[in-house]
Amino acid sequence: MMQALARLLDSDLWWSFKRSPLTVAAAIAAFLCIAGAVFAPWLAPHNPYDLAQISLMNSNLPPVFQKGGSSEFLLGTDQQGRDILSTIMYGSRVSLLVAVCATVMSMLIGVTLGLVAGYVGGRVESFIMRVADIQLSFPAILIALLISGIGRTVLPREMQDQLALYVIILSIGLTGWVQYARTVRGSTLVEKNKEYVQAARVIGVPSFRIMLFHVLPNALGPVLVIATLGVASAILTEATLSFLGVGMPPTQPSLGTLINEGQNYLFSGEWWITIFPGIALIVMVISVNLLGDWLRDALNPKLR
Amino acid sequence: MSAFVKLEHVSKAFDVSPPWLNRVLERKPRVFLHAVSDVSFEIRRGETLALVGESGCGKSTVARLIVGLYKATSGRITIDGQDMRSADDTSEAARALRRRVQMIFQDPYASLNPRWRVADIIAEPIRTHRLITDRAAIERRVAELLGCVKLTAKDGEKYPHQFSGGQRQRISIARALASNPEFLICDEPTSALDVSVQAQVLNLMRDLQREMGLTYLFISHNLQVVHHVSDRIGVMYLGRLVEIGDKRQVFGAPEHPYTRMLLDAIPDLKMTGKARTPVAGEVPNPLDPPPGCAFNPRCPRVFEPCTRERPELLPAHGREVACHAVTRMARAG
Amino acid sequence: MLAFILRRVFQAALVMLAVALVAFALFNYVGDPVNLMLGQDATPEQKAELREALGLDRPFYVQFAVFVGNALQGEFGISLRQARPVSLLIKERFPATAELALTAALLALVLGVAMGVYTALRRGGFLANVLLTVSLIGVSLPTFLIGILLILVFAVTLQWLPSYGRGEVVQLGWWSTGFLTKDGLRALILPAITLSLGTMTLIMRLVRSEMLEVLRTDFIKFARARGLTNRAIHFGHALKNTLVPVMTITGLQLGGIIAFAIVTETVFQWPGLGFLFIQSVQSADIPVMAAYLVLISLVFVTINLIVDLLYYVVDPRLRIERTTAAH
Amino acid sequence: MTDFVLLEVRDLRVEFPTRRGVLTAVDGVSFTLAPGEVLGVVGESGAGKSLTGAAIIGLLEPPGRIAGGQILLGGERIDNLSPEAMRKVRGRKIGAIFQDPLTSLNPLYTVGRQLVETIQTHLDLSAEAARNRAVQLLEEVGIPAARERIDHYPHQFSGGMRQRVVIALALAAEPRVIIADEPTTALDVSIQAQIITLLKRLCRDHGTAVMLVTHDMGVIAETADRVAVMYAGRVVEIGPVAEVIHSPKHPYTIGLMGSIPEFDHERERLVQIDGAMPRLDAIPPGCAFHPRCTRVVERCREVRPELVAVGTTQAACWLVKG
Repeated sequence: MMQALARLLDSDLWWSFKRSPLTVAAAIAAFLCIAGAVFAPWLAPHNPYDLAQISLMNSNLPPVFQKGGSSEFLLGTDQQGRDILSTIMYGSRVSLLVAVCATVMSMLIGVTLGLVAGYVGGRVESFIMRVADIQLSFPAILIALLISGIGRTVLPREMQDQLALYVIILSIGLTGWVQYARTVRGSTLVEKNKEYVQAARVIGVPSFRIMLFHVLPNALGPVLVIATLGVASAILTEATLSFLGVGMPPTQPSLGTLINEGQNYLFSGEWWITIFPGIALIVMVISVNLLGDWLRDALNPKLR
Repeated sequence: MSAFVKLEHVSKAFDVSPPWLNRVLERKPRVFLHAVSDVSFEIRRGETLALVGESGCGKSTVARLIVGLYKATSGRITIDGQDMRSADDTSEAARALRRRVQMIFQDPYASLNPRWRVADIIAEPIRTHRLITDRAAIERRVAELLGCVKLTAKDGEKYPHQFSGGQRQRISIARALASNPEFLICDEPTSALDVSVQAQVLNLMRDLQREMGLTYLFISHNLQVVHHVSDRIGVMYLGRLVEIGDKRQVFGAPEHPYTRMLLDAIPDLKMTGKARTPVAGEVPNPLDPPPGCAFNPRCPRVFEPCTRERPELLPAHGREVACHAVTRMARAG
Repeated sequence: MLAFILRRVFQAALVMLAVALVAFALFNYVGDPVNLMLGQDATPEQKAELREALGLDRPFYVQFAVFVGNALQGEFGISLRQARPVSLLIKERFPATAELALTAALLALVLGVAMGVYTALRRGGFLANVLLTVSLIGVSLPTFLIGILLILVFAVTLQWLPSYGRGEVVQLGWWSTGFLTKDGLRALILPAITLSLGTMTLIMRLVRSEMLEVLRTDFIKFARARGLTNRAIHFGHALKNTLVPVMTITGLQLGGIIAFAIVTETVFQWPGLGFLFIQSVQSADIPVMAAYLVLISLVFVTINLIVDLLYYVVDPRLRIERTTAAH
Repeated sequence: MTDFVLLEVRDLRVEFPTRRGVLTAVDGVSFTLAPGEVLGVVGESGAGKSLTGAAIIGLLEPPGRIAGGQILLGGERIDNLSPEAMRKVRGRKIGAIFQDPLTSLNPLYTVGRQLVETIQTHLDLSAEAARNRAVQLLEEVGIPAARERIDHYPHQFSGGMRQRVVIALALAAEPRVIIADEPTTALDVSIQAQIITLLKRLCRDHGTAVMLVTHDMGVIAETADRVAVMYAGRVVEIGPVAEVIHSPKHPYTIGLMGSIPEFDHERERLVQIDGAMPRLDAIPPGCAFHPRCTRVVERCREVRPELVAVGTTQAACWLVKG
């Protein structure tokens, strides 16, 4: 363990990390966002979904630095008197949950299909890649819209809110696999022809073991990068869907839902209801994107 | 001594046809790349046979056919009397045969999995074939193998990128030796190495052959290296064997015009003032080889039958040659 | 060449057929159209009658054939929500989306490529770093938030530009254009910027990374060694080689613009197809959804086809068969 | 031949700043090149021979940089020229040929376009005159049916033919010096001989001097007039080619010559130099070769030897007495 830590601290990766203040800042921001989201029930000053805690008396309070603001509600309150900071933390929790689950789902599908396509080749490969091409020519958001649209029609109305989380994870997860599949297939094709794989075949190692223990670990670098950037883009997709009213319902709001709800108050001057969740979203996505960018450059041997 | 490895009329063609729709619309036929055509030779136990030729002549394909990375289109490959085709399946006999034949690759940087520790790389054949199951015993065996290639047991803890090219190639050799093989196929094992390091690897290979009685098939484009390591030499051109025989015969008194040209094209290190005679022309497109003898467009001794009829590999002057001019002379003499 | 085009066209047709199948399945099986049209309290007789009238009792493939036949003529039935023919709705809304998407695509393409080239050539320079940082924000900002922020700044606070709608439009036959009035152009500014920003930054980052890759190649090094001017190297040699891989992704991104038009149109209440679509998704207006899907797919497939053909024009390696190469 | 110096490199030093400190890849390299002379620069990978060439034509890849020394062309310094002035030197006064003919040409333009472009960059010729010159150049490098093939794309040429095109491009503006970096390494033996013969003929005809960078002693032996042997960023031996090959002075050169397998006398084992060239971040103190040297003495470990003249050659070794 100590040895592994020592190796990490001595590695090029850690060195390039330390050297880029922007990346360090992004890592800290991402850590704060994630911690705030994951531990929202313990960290948030209020529980905005506990009816006993909210009062209409406190509705539409501006943030603390504006006239009329209260130090109890640092970022103000919404029209129902809920603390914006707390709703943001709870909302991030939903956003993050959806994004991570959808990314993991895309990754599992994509990596498996990519690995199989690259290693097996032939008709299997043509078929998988053809499907990927077609899928790629349709923007993820459209497919996600369609899936959640279908879900909306098929599911009984009373179940829609309950199942919204699963429908949205499914619709984002199903649209994201192509990039993984293409990348993994690409690196599998490269790795497959490398002599260490041929050496394993000469030794007589079975194909699935070669795929799993030789090819896969060497194809995972770019997957890590895509997954990081994928979380960011899944957060965005979810927010967009929720904003369009086909994502998370108001009873279980994500950041996108919050922004959508707050938007109606933008013109009447209560800008904080929509802007603060917006900022939280931006900070979260930018920091994750920055980490992904850094990871890509750090893992790209050509740039060193 | 009887033949340990035997190839009989082995051919390998790759289908490189344009897609179906193009063939239909543009009336193009199916296209096959004949990488290896009708190659037959034998290797005796304990000897080194070298295959030489320029890139694209099919020498590496032969190597891959023998270890089973490719399946031959036609012909038969036997090792110690056992048909290599049985190596397709996962039978016990096939596994046993795989264990006895190992390969050393060209690129020391690509032939070791960068994410594995050296000890795990070397232990892989042992674990795959379940030669030893006891962990401590595997460890001892790996240490012993590392010693064989002049590395230390501690080197096993490191990753491949911590070694130089020559050291990596020695690790490859250790891995190949791990399953106690009898036959090693070496595909350009030193062409990616610097000269001084090449000498280390060649010396090591020779020592190992002496100690373990290994049989080598050595593939290289470097004629000096081939001359140094081999007992017998086969020269390939466009997928075919054009001359094969004892090293002193083939390189000392080459018969096939192509062999002669190759030897003439070697830079003269001793600087005897003899200018090197460049071979005219280039290797023809293998998809569309010239009729008759494939070498005829570049051959200075070309005469009528060469463009018409493919010469057979026939014995002449103590070796086998596929050349109309040579066989005619031999018959006349 | 012919085989290449034929194969592409065939693939495009296959994709369209698949989309039609999805649309058809949506149309016929997702949410029973009879129930949707008649409501919950219709009698079984009424239902059966309508079922027969709609041809729903016929076998699957006949229904599908009829659907495709209708779709080819632009017939997608009646909107459930608005009770008007879908084709009419689409005809009304199409010009708005087309003008918005075209403007945004042009903006994204021209500025994206220009900034990408600039940041690649001036790697590490001040302005290049600024552009890169801004581009990261562009990639990280969701389209709808960009729209909201622009509205907040330019419409609500500064009151320079309208916050919603197309403004004044001029009718040219059935096509309504906003390009010809000052009001229409003003209304176009914010939505076009909103829609193009994400794509623009993506194209910029892509061009930059591809260009950096090309600048590292041997032939660029050899061009430098021959003393060619930077101009010739950057714009003659590097840019053309950069654009080959960039083309595919750019084609896909332009498709993305149409998808994100849904979002932009929602934010700006832009009376286009996307807005129509999102309303139909929210109210499960299946015929409109199906029609939109088919139409948008047609646009995507056409863009991809054009990109593929462009490849053929740009890259001689595709044009000239390798096998004919002599020595 | 040696009384006029065309290219002079004095005490050249090339550095690469990295996270573990500054690496010195070329360290105090000096040599001269006379008009029409072929200087072979030989050494194993990582010896700094290619970087020396890149430094001369001003194409070191960042973060690599010239950290010391001077490069003079016809008596004038070129290492401190502005980028624009240096660009005019490249191609016009110093040409270059790289290892891989497959990647040296832009795949999207015809060979003719690339030639005409290069000619017109340096010479004041009309489009038609430039094209005629391009055809002439292709004929000169032995491309059959040049008038027709000029409009072909690089992928329509074979490897050997492409390297001929590359040579034509390098010679397009009649430079006085050519830096040829492993020009034959990617080619087959038979093609290699053709290219070497061509290069020698062209340089003799045009009076062009060549700095031939290679790891192949054989190529040096038949091509070069003089040879510089490099090890770990330094020249360890330099002199007339026959002298260096037949009676090498430096233990590294001796080992290198002995490790090449030969036809005429069969040996059971080759002479081997144990170990490997040190990495740039771990160059030993004193003589960089001392850990691998069989004749090492105390002083080798501490003090770095400088080049000393022995007859017509110079070697950097404490055992060599001037």
